[in-house]
Amino acid sequence: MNVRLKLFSVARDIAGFDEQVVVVAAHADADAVLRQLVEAHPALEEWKGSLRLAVNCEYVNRSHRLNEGDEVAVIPPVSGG
Amino acid sequence: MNVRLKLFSVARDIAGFDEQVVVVAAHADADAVLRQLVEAHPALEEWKGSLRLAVNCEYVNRSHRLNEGDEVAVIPPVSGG
Amino acid sequence: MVSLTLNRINIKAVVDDVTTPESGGIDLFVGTTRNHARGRSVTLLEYEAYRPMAVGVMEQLELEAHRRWPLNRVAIVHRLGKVPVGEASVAIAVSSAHRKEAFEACRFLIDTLKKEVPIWKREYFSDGSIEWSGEHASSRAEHD
Amino acid sequence: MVSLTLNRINIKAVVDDVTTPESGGIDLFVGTTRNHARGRSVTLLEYEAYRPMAVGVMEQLELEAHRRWPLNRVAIVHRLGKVPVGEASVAIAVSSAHRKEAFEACRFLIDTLKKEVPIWKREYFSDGSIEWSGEHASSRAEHD
Repeated sequence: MNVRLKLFSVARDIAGFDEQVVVVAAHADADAVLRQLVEAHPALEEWKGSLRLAVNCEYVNRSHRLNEGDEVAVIPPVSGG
Repeated sequence: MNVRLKLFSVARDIAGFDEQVVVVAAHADADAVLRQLVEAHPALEEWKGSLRLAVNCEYVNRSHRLNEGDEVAVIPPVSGG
Repeated sequence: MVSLTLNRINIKAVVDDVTTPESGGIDLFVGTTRNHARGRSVTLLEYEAYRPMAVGVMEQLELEAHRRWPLNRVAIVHRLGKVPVGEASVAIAVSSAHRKEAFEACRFLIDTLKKEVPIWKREYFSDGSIEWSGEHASSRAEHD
Repeated sequence: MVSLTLNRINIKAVVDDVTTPESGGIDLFVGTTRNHARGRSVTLLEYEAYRPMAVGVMEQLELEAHRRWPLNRVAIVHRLGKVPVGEASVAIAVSSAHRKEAFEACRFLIDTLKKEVPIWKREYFSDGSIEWSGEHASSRAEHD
């Protein structure tokens, strides 16, 4: 199935894109998207532990089950304020 | 000697004046001024415990020794803010 | 900067006054006239001050805050006279490199101002009565 | 009320937004661009956001503050884009009948915003380098 991957801040700079449709297995979890991203961009490996994931604008655990068309965002450590 | 007595808020309303020159003994303490005031205006008796005294714009203890020309202020519980 | 004013407090000016390039955080407290007190309806508050002493004590508070915390600037403005419901009677702004100190100092300043600065408020109630705040001993414990 | 803006934050409008007749105290926190970070000279900060989620999380924070404290109103405004030294990147205002709750809720909101809201800042240093805040792990512990 297809999900929309969104990257921000340092993750976007390292990967070199801000948005991309990615294909994952049916019933894949959010972590599957992250693993696929880090595999394609090994420089993200050192960040992996501090990246959070959001699905459809809500923070989720990595084991969160995805649905077709979900928006999956990779959230590096935030620094607003 | 002469000192200038200033009253504020509820103390002024009860005594009926806001400023007055009063005569006290040489070396009198601030409490002497207050005792004299309460004697002349017994309705202040119930307030006596909550009144603070200031001399020349600084809070003082009741035992503070006065000097000729001091400004002695009677400070009811404050309620600014 | 400390001041007493008979006019409306200009909130932006108070914040601007403490804004510096070295500051990362500003905390501002604004006290406003509330339409109720101790279960009764209030229409306005009227403040009076022992002016020279009030300014002096506010200046001492400003120095004390600088002694206790690494602050950049402090501004304390108190309005006197009649202050209608919803308008500001006091504004205190504190700037610091880090927000923790700004919050702590601002809280200290308003708490201490309410206890130490010789300013008094009269409460005008909607039933027409007018009372000094805390005039009735029974209500003193409830004072905010 | 929560919002993101590319323009200067209007501090007076933020305070006015939370002013109500029922309020006795308003606490406002303003985060401003500081001219230094970790011993280095900063010329400006640039903020970006995951906008729809940032607004959503800010709205959740507003609700959470109302659940925890008896507040009247909450306003959270975050600026995006370039914010020069001395200008405000964020303003949070909280009104309540009593000041204690306004202070506590405002502190909670800025502390939690900094941890949860998907907004990122890039630091522009005077030596010409540009870095994401916290980009170097060694500096993360020092982050304000």
